[in-house]
Amino acid sequence: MIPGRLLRFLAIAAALILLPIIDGNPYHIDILATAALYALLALGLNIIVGFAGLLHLGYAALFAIGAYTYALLNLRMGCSFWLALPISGGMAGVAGVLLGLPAIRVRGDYLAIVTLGFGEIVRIVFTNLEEWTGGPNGLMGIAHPVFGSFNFGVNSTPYYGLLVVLVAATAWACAKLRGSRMGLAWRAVKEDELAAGCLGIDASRMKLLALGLGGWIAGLAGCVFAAKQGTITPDSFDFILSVMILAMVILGGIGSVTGVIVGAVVLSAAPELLREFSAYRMLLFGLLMIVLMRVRPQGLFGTSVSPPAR
Amino acid sequence: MSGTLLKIERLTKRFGGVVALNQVSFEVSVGQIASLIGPNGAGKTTLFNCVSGVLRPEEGRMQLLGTRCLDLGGLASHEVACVGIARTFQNIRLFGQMTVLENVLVGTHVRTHAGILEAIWPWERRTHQEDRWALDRAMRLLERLALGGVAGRPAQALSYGQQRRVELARALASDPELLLLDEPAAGLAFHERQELMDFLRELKQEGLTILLIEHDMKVVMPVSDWVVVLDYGAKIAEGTPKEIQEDAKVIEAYLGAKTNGV
Amino acid sequence: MTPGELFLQQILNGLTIGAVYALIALGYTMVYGIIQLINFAHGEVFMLGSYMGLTVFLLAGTIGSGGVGWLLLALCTATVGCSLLGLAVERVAYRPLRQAPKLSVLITAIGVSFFLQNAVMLGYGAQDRYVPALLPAVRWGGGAVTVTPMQGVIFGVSLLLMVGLQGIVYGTRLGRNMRATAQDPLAARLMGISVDQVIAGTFAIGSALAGVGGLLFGVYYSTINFHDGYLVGLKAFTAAVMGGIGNLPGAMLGGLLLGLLEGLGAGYISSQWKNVIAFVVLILVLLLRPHGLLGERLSERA
Amino acid sequence: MSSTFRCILCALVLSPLFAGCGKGEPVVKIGFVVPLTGDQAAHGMDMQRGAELALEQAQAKGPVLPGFKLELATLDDARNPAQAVSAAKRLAADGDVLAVVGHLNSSCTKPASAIYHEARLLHVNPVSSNPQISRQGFDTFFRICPTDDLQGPAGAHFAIQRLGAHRIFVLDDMTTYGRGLANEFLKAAQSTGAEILGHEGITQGEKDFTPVLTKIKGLNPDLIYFAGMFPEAALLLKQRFKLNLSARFLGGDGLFEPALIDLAGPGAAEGMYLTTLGGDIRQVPTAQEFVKAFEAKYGHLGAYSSYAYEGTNIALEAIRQAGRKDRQAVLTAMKQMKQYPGILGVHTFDAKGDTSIRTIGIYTVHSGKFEFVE
Repeated sequence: MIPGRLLRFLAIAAALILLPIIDGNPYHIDILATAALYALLALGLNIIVGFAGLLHLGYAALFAIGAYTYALLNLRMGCSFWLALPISGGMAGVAGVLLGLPAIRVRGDYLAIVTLGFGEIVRIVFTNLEEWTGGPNGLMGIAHPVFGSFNFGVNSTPYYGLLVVLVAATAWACAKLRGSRMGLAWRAVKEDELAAGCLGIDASRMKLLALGLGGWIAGLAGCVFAAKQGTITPDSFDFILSVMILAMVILGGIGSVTGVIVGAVVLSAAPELLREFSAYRMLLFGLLMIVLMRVRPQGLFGTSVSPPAR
Repeated sequence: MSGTLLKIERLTKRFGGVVALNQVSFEVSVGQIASLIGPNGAGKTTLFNCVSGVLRPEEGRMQLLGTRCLDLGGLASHEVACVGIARTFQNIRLFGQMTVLENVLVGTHVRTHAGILEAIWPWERRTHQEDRWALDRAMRLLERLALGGVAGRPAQALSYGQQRRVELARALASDPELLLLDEPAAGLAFHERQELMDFLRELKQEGLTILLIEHDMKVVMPVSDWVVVLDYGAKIAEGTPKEIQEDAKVIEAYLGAKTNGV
Repeated sequence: MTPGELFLQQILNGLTIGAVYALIALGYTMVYGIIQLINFAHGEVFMLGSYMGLTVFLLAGTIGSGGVGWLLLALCTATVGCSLLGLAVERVAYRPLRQAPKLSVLITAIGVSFFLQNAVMLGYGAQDRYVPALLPAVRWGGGAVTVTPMQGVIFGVSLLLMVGLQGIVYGTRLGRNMRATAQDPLAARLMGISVDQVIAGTFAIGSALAGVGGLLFGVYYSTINFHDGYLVGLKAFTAAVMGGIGNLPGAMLGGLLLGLLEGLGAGYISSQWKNVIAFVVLILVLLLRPHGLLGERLSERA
Repeated sequence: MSSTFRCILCALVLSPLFAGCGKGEPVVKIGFVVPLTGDQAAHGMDMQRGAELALEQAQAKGPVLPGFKLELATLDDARNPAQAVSAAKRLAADGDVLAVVGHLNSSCTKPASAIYHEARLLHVNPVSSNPQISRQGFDTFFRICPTDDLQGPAGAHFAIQRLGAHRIFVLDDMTTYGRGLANEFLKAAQSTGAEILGHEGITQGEKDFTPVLTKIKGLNPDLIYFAGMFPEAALLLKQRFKLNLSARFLGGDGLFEPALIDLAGPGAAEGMYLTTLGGDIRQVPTAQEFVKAFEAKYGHLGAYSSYAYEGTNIALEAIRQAGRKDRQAVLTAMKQMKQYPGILGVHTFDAKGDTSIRTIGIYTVHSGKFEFVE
């Protein structure tokens, strides 16, 4: 870690920890908790889109699988949150790989539509399998996590703390991964799959690895979301959510770990900030995206990369 | 250290009706520089694509003898690279947006093993050693090819000659047994060609076997130990550089039919 | 109602919605063919087509018997209006990002989609708006199988437009330039083709088609909502990819096929699983033919 | 832009978030959460007008809580459960909020009710009719509309006894409300011996239902029951008419919207029936001046405006009786309030918080207008 970045990393971490203490307003903390949740999702999607270069338009499905895994484990078998966390991550990771098998056989935008298809299929399956998933009514009464004697309850502060820890750990792992041998292999596959193949990199395996890892992180986020909400319904995991997480990754700066986190915070806080404009909220939100892409096409923290000469 | 390293038997490849390779057979001995020459469209690059697993031939066998006898037929391109065959491309395929050093480091992928967990929490001692080895090997190769100064720059920002050398360094980074070079001298200035020939001789000294595709006879003839000539997908001649230069069929294929007496 | 008639009725149902999907899919495919952009805002252009038609009908006040006349006027308004909208969107949002990485333009498209959707919500109000039924609600075809005049109009107009589009693309100078730019923009520019003009033209034509699709959709289903663009846009994009993104006949085939799939899926299996069936078939098609039904295989060679 | 500059930029973007709102003169707020964007925005806005009218009239009669300015804190949940939870937490966090009137869709009311319960905040729900919500055992939850476990059976009895239907096909719009109501109707209809030909869901926002209606035509039922909202219902009616499907049509309270008739097109809605929560607001004597006042101010009377008006008044009454700015006091005042003579009738709330008004109205469409049947 180059000291400069280490300093910045510590500064951000300190600020994030202090916030809930200096400003106890639960509403603000809830926004921060939601922002941290989106940051976690953005980090996961960043591995798939940023590292491996796979345009995934169905990420909400993996998030949903994590959430429903915990909900079902908890409601059917009374499994505790802490045990369910890795299981949800695992399930979503496996689903990411299984959904990926057919997807990696197609290229570019076709992959986008296949993943989009999966996003819709998973959501509709959760809506229709009523006896298991409670159908459109979703699942209710999901237990809040209990840490020793402390029950997380409805207040957002403990979730915020948990999410900050998860985001910090994931960000650190992603930063390490990006510079590692696997990170280089992913970027090679992203740039020229054939050349990477001739250098001994099994492109399909690398892609599946990225999908599995991205799925794992979505699963963790899903598990925390289900615990925080207490009630999950299929329509909160729709295509719009997948697109929003993608927008956070791209807006933050594709491939850049800090950029993706900032992108998530900005895009999840913006609707709340614009809440005063109520009816005009989404209108300004759309405008914000257009302007930001116009000002910084490569994203806030993206490296300004000139397009390869054709 | 003699004997054949690469054995090609009756290799045939068709694209629809076009026969790109027609029953081609030849051998490359260990520690030798063999060249593959022939007019454009003779099937040279197609042969490279078959050997490196990018294309699957309809017929024929390709065997890598050397340390272990292996049939290359069914292998995918990444498996071919793992058994020690590295290649460069006719039109350069570098990872443009990655730095020169990163490009060469990707070459060492085959020789290192660190997975996802290792990358995040490198607890195995072997990983540290391998990382140091890879970085050291990459830097040495860059120095050898006079690319030390541009290690940190994105590959796409380099001159044509430099990019050729980066691709060469990247292929060598995987410490291969057999190196397939697809027109390495194309587009190089005169002095760069001399440096390339010297470098190839150095590699040969170090025991590396090279299979070369090249048009420039001034590069092929002085460097090669053995030359194979392809025309319209078929092998029309094979032999030492001297024999090939006098072979009637080769001249005819290159310069067209000898008109009477001219 | 004998099973045979039931099947025929389902086919008709499928083809009606399929024709609308095809019209919009053409817009997706043309834009993708030219600048490789998945134009998320295209669904909203379709929706605006139906709202432009609504505006014409509102101005017309009580629709007398001259229903057909108003329909023609609405068709022209939607065509011109949407093509202008397409030009404006391309000029403001996409042209400055011509050199930007592909994914950034995708986000801009999403931004435009949010913008247009909410602009219409604020302009026309959030609740569903009623589009007067222009043609008499008579039902052709005796017995069980029924076809309404509006379905006839949809088939006719969409067929006409598809043939017309083929004519433009393969018959006119602009069409030739479009195909050239799609193949290789750099080479096209070297040949003196103003690529910006061609791209603008593509957006204009694609948006006009979507506008007509939107109008027909609005009149046929008689209730329009600012949110319609999202779902139909998603389906039309699926159809465009199924047929082979970038390939015009592919878009038409994909649209009709997806309409049939939904019609038969909902009719014979269950409407809850309708969308799942459509997407499962799409994924199977892409597995067998990775470039869509009519997409050409770009062979990857070293 | 150096990266530190970018950090400052992002901090600026977030800073308004933490600027606490200025503490002007003492304020008491009633939280009001409905969908103001998304496809349910129309209902949301009608309800907002009802609540604002109630507030206006209450203030005209003098301060509800002496020394405090009364405000309506309106928030949008856009029919999205996650946003509903976020809005609920915002209100729970705002000390000035003493009661909440809200959420239209059951999928939003359910998670939000847990948060209001945690915050000991009085939660008056105008119109989410899913029965499960009041079974969560929250003492802060009060609902002024009959629940689906009443509306479903009432519709079933009406269909079978009065209309003599015995071959029924059930459709719903796969939402928490629609599926819940459809299941209740199904249970009741099966227990009274009617034959259920099938139960399917349609996707909200879809327009083309001809395939499923054609399938239904093949089964030739004598009644179709639809639990959902009026946009989809209008389309079902229109396409049913086009396929000249003879079966009668019965719907839930989501259809009770004048726009249904013209959206379905001329004649398509003729002869259809629907159940409503409570009677016809226009016929209810105690609601006359509300209807007049509402239509004078806003013109078109929405389906749920009266419920929002009633809900807001109940919350105001609880605050007035509590007499001081304290949530627990407002809660106890609400529990002691045995009866509340509202415009919908006299409400007495049972242990679970549901109203005693259980009348389910039946309407039909006759020559283009809603007509009250019983």
